[in-house]
Parts: sequence; C-alpha cells; structure tokens
Amino acid sequence: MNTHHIPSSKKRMSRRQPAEDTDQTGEARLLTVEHLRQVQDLITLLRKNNLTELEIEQQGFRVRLRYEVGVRPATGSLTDTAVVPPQGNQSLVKEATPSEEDTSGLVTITSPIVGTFYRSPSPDADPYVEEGDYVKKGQVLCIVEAMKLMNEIESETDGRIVKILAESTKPVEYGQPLFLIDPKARA
Amino acid sequence: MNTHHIPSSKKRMSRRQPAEDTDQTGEARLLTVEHLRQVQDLITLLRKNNLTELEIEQQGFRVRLRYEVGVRPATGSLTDTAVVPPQGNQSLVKEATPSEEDTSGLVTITSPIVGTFYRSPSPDADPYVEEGDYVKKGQVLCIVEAMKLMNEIESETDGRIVKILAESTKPVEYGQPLFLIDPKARA
Amino acid sequence: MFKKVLVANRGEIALRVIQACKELGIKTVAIHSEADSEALHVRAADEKVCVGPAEASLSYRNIPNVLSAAEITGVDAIHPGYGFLAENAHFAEVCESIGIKFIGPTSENIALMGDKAKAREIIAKRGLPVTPGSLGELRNEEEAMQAAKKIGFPVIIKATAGGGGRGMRVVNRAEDLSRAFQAAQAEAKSTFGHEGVYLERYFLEPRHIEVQVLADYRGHVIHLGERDCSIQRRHQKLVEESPSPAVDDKLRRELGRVAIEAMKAVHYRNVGTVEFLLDKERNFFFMEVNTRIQVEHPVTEMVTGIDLVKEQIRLAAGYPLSIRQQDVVMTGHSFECRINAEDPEKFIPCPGRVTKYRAPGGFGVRVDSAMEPGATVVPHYDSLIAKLITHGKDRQEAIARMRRALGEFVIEGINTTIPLHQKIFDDVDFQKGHVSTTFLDQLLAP
Amino acid sequence: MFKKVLVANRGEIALRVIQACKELGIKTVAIHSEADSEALHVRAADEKVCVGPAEASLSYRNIPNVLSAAEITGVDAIHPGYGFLAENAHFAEVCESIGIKFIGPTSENIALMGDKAKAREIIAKRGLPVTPGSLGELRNEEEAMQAAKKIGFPVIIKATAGGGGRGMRVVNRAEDLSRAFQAAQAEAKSTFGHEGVYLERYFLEPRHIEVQVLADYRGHVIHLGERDCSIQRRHQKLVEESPSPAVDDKLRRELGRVAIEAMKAVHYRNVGTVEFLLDKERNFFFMEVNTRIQVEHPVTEMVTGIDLVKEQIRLAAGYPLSIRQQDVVMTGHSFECRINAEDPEKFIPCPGRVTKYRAPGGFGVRVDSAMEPGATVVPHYDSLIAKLITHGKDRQEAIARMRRALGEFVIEGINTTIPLHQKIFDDVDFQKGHVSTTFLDQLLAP
Repeated sequence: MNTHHIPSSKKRMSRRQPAEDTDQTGEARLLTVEHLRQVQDLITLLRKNNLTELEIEQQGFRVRLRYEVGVRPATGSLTDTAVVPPQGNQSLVKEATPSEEDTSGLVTITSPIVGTFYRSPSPDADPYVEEGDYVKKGQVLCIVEAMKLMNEIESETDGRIVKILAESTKPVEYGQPLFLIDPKARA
Repeated sequence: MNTHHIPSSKKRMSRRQPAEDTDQTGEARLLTVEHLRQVQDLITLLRKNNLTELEIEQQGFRVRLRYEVGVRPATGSLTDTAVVPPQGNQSLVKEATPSEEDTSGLVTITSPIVGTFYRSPSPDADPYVEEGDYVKKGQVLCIVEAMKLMNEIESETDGRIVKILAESTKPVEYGQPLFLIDPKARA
Repeated sequence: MFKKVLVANRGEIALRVIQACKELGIKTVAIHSEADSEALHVRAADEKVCVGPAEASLSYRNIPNVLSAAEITGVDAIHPGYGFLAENAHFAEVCESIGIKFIGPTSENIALMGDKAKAREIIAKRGLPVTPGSLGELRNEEEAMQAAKKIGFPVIIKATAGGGGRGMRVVNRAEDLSRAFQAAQAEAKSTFGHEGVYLERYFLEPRHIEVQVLADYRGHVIHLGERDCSIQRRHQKLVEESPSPAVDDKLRRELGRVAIEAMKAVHYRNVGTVEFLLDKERNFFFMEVNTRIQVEHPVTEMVTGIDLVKEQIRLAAGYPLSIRQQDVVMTGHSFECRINAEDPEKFIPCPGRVTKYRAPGGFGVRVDSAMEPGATVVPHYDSLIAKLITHGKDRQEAIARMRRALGEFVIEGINTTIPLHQKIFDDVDFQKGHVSTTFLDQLLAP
Repeated sequence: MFKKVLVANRGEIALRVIQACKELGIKTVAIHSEADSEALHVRAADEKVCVGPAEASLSYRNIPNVLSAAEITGVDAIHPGYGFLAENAHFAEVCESIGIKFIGPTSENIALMGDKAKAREIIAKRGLPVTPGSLGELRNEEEAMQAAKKIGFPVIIKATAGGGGRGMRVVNRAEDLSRAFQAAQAEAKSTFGHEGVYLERYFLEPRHIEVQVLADYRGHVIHLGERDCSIQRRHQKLVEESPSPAVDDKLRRELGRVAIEAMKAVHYRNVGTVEFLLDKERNFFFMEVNTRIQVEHPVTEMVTGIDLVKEQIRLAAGYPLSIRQQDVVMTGHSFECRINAEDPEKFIPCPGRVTKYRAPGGFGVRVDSAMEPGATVVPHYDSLIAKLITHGKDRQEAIARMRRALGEFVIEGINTTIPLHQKIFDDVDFQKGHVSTTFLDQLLAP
C-alpha cells in the first residue's frame, strides 16, 4: 500500500538520517550488503529482547547498538504492526515523492483541505505557474475546489517552482504535497 | 511461569557446542547465522539470570550486552510471545534450577518418564543415595513410579552426587532433572 | 444498493462498518487524520483520504473536508458511525442536499431528538410515560424550583443538548438547586454550546434499559428487544447485556410497543434506540432517543442474529424492512465489555504503543476491535479500543464465557479496563443480575 | 461434575477443551511434549506436565506417560481431543480400569467402530442403508473379485482400520483389482498395523454428509443435523458447512433417524458422528462412525447454539441429555475453513515462526486457534493451525462473511492455505452449492 500522504519534509528527514550515518562509519572496512543485513539482524535482536545496548566485535569489526527510551518514533519504521493484505487500497498519491536529497532545503506546499486540484482558474485559462517559474510569497499557485468553493492556494515563500507534484483536475487530500519550491533560488 | 523441565545436560551441551565451532568458520563473514543464534542464547542467559550487563570475549570475538531495568514495562519482558495471565498455572518444578555456573561439567540425571519420585525402595527403607555420596555407573539412584510400576533410575556415570533436585513422594514430569552428579569427583 | 460508501469514523466502528460493506459487496472509503494514517480501519478500506490533523474538530468532525473527501471519491453514501458527526443534524442535512445519502435517520429526526426537552414534550403529549419532570427547557431558576417542588426531591438537571453524562447535576435539597442549576447551565454551554437545561425526578438505583428500533421509509417500525446498560461509571456505560434480567416477556412487549409508538410519533427512519429508565417497581419512563448505531449494538445482534449495520445500510438505501416483528426471536444471552485504554482504577486514559495483542476466540466469543500488535493508541480520541462480546444459551453461560474470555485477552504496553471487567463479572450480585446504575460506584467504593 | 480434567492433546482442540472446562468451572491439566513447552494450550491450563520428547509416539501418544500425568495430578477425567489417543480403544479401556473417566464413548464403542468392515455389517443387518460392497473383511483377492463383480466397477478398497484417506484405492477395471488390493493391504498394514481391507461401490461425485449425534448413559440419542464435508483434497477435509445445501428438511429427518438407529444399535454413548455418502439421486449410504469430537464440530455449534464440548463433558460425567430432539433448532448457516500451515498450491507442510498474527473478528466470525504472534509451528504434528468459522442468517451471508474474514486474517512468517480458501469461496459453483468430493481436484486441475 502506498502512503497516502507525506508528512512534512522535516519529519521524513529525521527518519532517513541513519542511512547516511552508517555509510560514513564504514571507513576502515567497506560495508557490504551482507554486513548491513547483519546489523539489521542485530537491531532486530536488540529490539526483540528489549535491550538497551548491544556491542559485538570480531576481527576488528565492532558494532555497538544502543536504545534510548523515548528516542524512537511512535510509529516504528521497522513496522512491527501486522498489516492487512492491501486488497487494492488506493491512495490519492499515486507516485512516490522525490527522494530526500531532492527536497532538503526546499519548501513543500501542501493542500490545507481535501478537494480537487486545478492548476488554472478555468479550463481554457493558462496555468497559474509552471515548473521553473519564479514566484513571490502570497502569489496564487493553484486552486483546490471543495464544496463548490474555489480555494486559492498561495505560495508561502519567494522562490522557484522545482516540481509540481499533483495533477490538474485530480483529487488531493489533506496535507498532500502540491509544489516543491526552492526558496534560495532568485530570479 | 517457571520452565517446567530442563533438557538433558547432553542436549544442553550440544546446543552450546557451535559457539566454539563457528569461531573457526567465521573468517570471511562478519557474523554467521550461528553467531546470531549464540547472541540470542547469551541474551536469554542474561535475562534468565536478571543480569544488567554481560560481556564475553573469546578469540577476537567479543559480545557485550546491557539491559536496563525499568526501561520497559516489566510484564512479559522476558518473552516475545503473548502471555495468557498465569492464573495459577503450576509447574511440577517448583524451585529454580541451579545457575549455569554450578552445572558446568556436571551430569544431570533426568526422569525418563512421568511419575512419582521415591528416594528409597520402601517408606521405611533408607534412601538409595544421599548428597555427597559417590556412585558408580549403573547404580540405582531412585525409583519413579508410574502405572503402579516401580522404575529404577540408574546413574549414567561414575561420580559424586552434588545435588538431589526432586523431593521424595512428589510427582516428576518427563525430562525433569533429578540429580546433579560430578563425574570428575573420585572417592 | 450503494456502490461505494465513505466511513466517516475511525477505530472499531469504522472497521465494523467496512466489514458490513464488504459483506454486502460495497466498496469503502476510509477517512483519517494524520495521527491515524497507519490505522487498521484505513488499511481495511478500498480507498482512503486524509482529512486533517490529529484534532478531531479539524479532521473527523471537519464537515467541509469530510464532504470533499466524499465528493472526490465519488461515494453514494456516508456512514457516520457513532460520535463525531453521527448526531449532527446539519451534517446530515448537507449530505442530503448534495445528493449523498446519510446512513442514519433524517436530519429532522436528529434535530428533534437532539433537543432532549422537546423530545420529552412530544412523547408526553402522546400519552407515553416520561420521567416526571419539567416539559420543555427551563427558562430560569424560578421555573426550575417550581418544577422540582412539584415532583419532589431528589431531582436531576440535564442539558437539553446533552449526552454522555455532561451537563448533569443531581439535587437533593431545595437549597442546593440554585447553585446546581447555574453549574449545569455553564457546563452545558461549554460542552454543547447551548445552555438549555431541564429537570427530572432522580431515581435511586434505577436500571438503564434501551430498546433497539428499526424503521423503513414506508413507515414500518419494529423493535429488537432491549439492552440493559445499568453498569455505568459517571453515566458512561461499561457493560451491556441483552436481554435484561429485569425484563420479562410481558414487560418486553410493553417496552417495545411504547418504543415503536414513540418512533412513529416522530416519523423516525433507519435504526435508533429508545432509552428508558426502569425503577424498582418496574415502572418505566421514556428518557431519550439515540439517533445512531450504538456502541453496544452487538449484544442485540448476538441474541437476534440480525446484522444491525447491514440492516442500517439497507434501510438507508431504501429497502423495506426484511423482518417482521413476529419473526424477531431472541435466543440466549449476550454481554459486551467495553475495553478502554484506561487505568482500571483511576480511569485515566492511557495512550501508548500496544506491544502485545491477542484477542480471545472460540465458541460464543466476538471481538470488535481495530487493535493489532504494534498499534498505537493515540491520545486524541475516545479510549475505547475493543469490545469483547460473548453469547451463551443463557445468562450464566454468557457470564462464564466472558470470564474465560477476559482471562485470555492479552493487551500489553498500555493499561486497560480488563481487570475492572473481571471484578464486575466475579461479583455475586452482578452474577445474579441484581444491579442498577449505582452498582459500579458501590463496587468501586473503598 | 468433574473437578479436574487432563487434556491429552495440543493445539486448537486442547485450547478448545480448556475453554469449555473453564466455563464449566473445572480445573485443567495440560500435557505437552518438549517441543510444545511454550505453547498457548500449556499456558492456558491450570497445571501442566511434560510427557515426552517431540515425537508424538513418545509423548502425546505415550499411554503410560499420559496416564501417569493423570495420576500424579489427580484428575477425574481425561479429554482426548481428536487424533492421538482419541480413538484408541485400549487407552479408553485402561482409563476406565483405573477409575479415570475417558471423555468419549465406551471402549467397546471405539473398538467396534474402529473395525469399519464390522461396523458396516452390523448396520446392514439392522436393515439400514450401507454402501453396496463387501460385508466384513475381505480374506483374499478372490473374495474381493467376487464382491467387486457383484456390485460392479468402479469400486473403492478401504482399510478396515482406516481413516484420513490412508489405505484407500479406487479400482476402475477388473484387471486392476489384484494390484490395488495388494497395495491397499500393504498401506493399511504400514499405516494402521492391520492389513484388513473391504470394498464398496465407488460413487462418482458423491457428497460427504455426516450427522452429529449425542447419546447419554440412559440410552437417549438425539441428532444435531448434518454437516457437509464434500470439499476435500485426497480425502482430507478442508471446508465444512452446516446445513448441507443438498439436504432438505425431509432428508434431514431421514438421515437423523438412520443415524440415531445406527447409534442405538451399538449402544453408543457420548458424542459421535455418523458418516454418509450422498449420491446425485440423493440416496444415502452409511459409511462409518467417528467416535470422537470432530475437527469440524464448530459449524454444528454455530447453527444449533449447543456447545458440543461442554455437552460431551456433561454426558461423560453421567448427566442426562439436556436437550430433547424437538428442541434442536438449526438457525442460519455456518462454514469452517481449516487453515493449515501448508503451501497453498503444493500442500507441503510449512513449519516455522509466525512473525505476525491477527485473527479476524466482528459479527458472525469465530476463530479456534492456539496461534499467537511469535509462536512456532513445529514440524512434528498436524499442520492445522486455525479454524476460521463464520455464521450468517443464510448461506449467502455466511459465504460473504467468510470472504471478508479470510481477507482480514493476517498470518506471516509461514505459508498457509488461506489463498486456497479464498479461491474456493470465490468460485461460482461453490457459491451455488454445486459441489462434490471431487470439486477441489477439479478446481485445482491445471
């Protein structure tokens, strides 16, 4: 099942961070896929047994794991939860969002309401913005129609539209990312 | 709930055996499946004995485990399996078995059948053996009565009776340890 | 029949509705807040829409977002469950106006029954028994005092817009009336946004008896017998059963007749519940109508074999009642325990991560729950996490089964009310059926 | 009533019996092998005794150890469940001789019905319909050929001590008889320790219909209607239902009458099942009697509301039947799916650790299982890990409910037969009730 909406980029970054950390630590020895799998196994062991610390050293390779209370995110990224088979549960967000690297430093404009996304004020009008356009804070980026009302969504920042993440005339849900804006880009 | 019986000491030894074996094989790989199993065994050891820390080093292989009390809820922290509330589930083995250190190198004589344990051939006779006695392989140590039949249990080894683990006239289950014998002790 | 239904709720009742839809071959859309994106009800549905942040007023109670979700997913109907928008007449009205069927009674039914004082007035005018008390809203303290003196103390002051024990005050003596009147008005205002109150005679150790009613669009109305909800803590139901040990066949027929007449008087549609108070002399009095599927509906399902949620959907789709009154047979006895994520002694909600979860099974045991191992009980909503329901050939077997099932239920990581339920079901008076709405307070008294 | 019962079994049926005992206020003793020391049935009991190593012949089937466990724990009675010692006449006899009640029929009942050829003979002599075939054991090939020619091919050769599809051979032509006879004898010998075989007419696409019977020590016998167990794979039942879509009220009365007469003929006691074969013209023939509580007993419980395991215990304790035949009412429809830890296509057992487990719930859904998250399915025993049972007001609702519940069932870490069950319940012929014992082979044919 796809995630149906994406939390703010900050949250996502904190979840992914460890991946980069581990890449850097592998200086003395190149970490293989096998190594990572084993470390994962050790983590599983640690968690399964409610340990707070686990350290292993062998032939110059040392792994030390620590678990501090309250550090872990509420919804475990290693999903302990039982999952009902998908059975075609559809998310409104069909595509995967861009990877972490792309969004760091970017501002995500999300939909504040549930409705239908329109890039232009009327079917025969030009879109409010295109990818690559420079926008000003407060400039209208799109419309989300809900309950027959057209809600204009404004940019939260000056910057350049890096990516338009939703498709015109398609439904969007609360919190769904609509635009990626690079606030550092200047025209 | 207490463990209700202990496997024969041979089995226990064979379970530990791989610890040494795999050290030799684990040269190319960091950790083998066997290693993980051993770490799990160590964790079990740590928790069964209510230790907070355990560190082992052998031929370049070092394991350190820490468990902090009060970090997790106490209920069921020792088992992964969901536990039905005890409700007075009684085990035939009331006492905790001697700790690991005591039994290393000792031979455990277990009950081969379910029945009632008797230390003497009749109520007014002397016990077959007492703690501290030296026994010969094949010597009768006790009787386990089952189905009105008196089954004589013989010693599997020469040695000295270190401890008698069951109480006379009390029921014993299959595999329940009855005697600890030190096979190295000579009269 | 509907092709696709949006379930405007969460937790066990959302899953319950999704299960009913699946069995009817209807597609489902789940809505959820940001706090519930991983919840089981969301994964069980065919589609899902995030409608807002964790706060219910901004998500599950957010009418524009819920209706937009219904529109963009193209559903025919919305099932509101209980709580949230279930008894919101405005929401039901907007649904009707935009051509999305609200699975429940008409908005007029909801509006009328939402005004408890008005409802009492209508029922009393039909000559049906209501609790002695004021008719209509009390305009001031003087009116309250007049009414109280007429019926005699003790009296209970209730919010006309009330429910769930909020805005209620018991008054034992005339000199306490003024303060209680003001306090009840203030609580009613802050909780329901409307300060209107009324008063009734306060009965000592009454039973809370309610009658389940089904009504179709042709005006046919039947009842499915009663539920006894006397085990309450601060007007919050904890254990329900059907049938009531205090109701015999004759009284059941009488309760059913009055309930049907009351519902016909207000042109009620879909499922609803008529609540009565039963005193020690087995006199019963109309209290109010609940215009929703209720938390405790399973006990009625267990004894009648009728799937109330499916029936609710069928009725909303315009089908006539599939059962006649004479076909309704109550077989055996059923109990429901509400398992809440609460400290069982202090009743403080206990959110957190469920580390272990295994529901009991076997013959005569039903569990309605959206819990699972690893799930998180979030602090934003109701603390109800599971309903444990048993059925037996008689009350004794249903009790024995509940005691067995409570012992099997494994929920770790959070506190639950399971120990309290065990205490209740171990109690000899409870086992004999000698209970009233004050039972639990007495059981818990130090 | 008994004070303490030893449950001489494991898995779901051990838990089922423990649940029944708890509801009757009876203490329980679990036995277990070394492989099952952490099993749920062990933790659910009041006491427990390890009776041997993993191999069933040294633990669960180890009569001296099981009886010693009963003696040292001081139980009044032993419940054998199904399999293991349940149909061991010697075990039942020893129990009787040492004054421990065997919860099941008499050892004579078991011994007689264990000899399938003998049982046929007795029933036929009473003028009741048995499948056309040899009466009594076949002494040699010549006798087999004579019998086969008399009734006409195809015929099926069966072990007199048989069960579960072992020792069976279908013979289509006279020239194949000799080889099949020898093969069946050899298989009977190796499986049951007795080479005796008999033969019957082999019916094409018959239904497997069985009637549940209860008998007390006063000689009163009643039946609880039929179960249809036609969904089989190599004579192993996979799905059962009650009532059978092929049986109407008239046929049910007739089947019930014959079943009761057969049981009375052998002075049967306690619960038992009379198996019939129903041909396309709705002629029925006695096949055999199962002298135990059966795996599929829950579907009968669901439609009759009668707890068969409790009834079994009550009858063994000497209580008379609590129900009269005219009080037995079958309400609605029930299905059972046997969820096995097997590859759903190749049917190879799949032991291992269950990483995730969440059973479905809600109205009309029952799960009998001793599984739990983190449990290990050990390779030493039967692969049945859960029975998923649904009940609905009619066959259609029970099917819809099963499809819904199968979709909700989460078992990870091992393969199960859930996908196969989904395929069966999605099949249009199955939904219409057009099935026979060859249905599954046809469904699975490439």
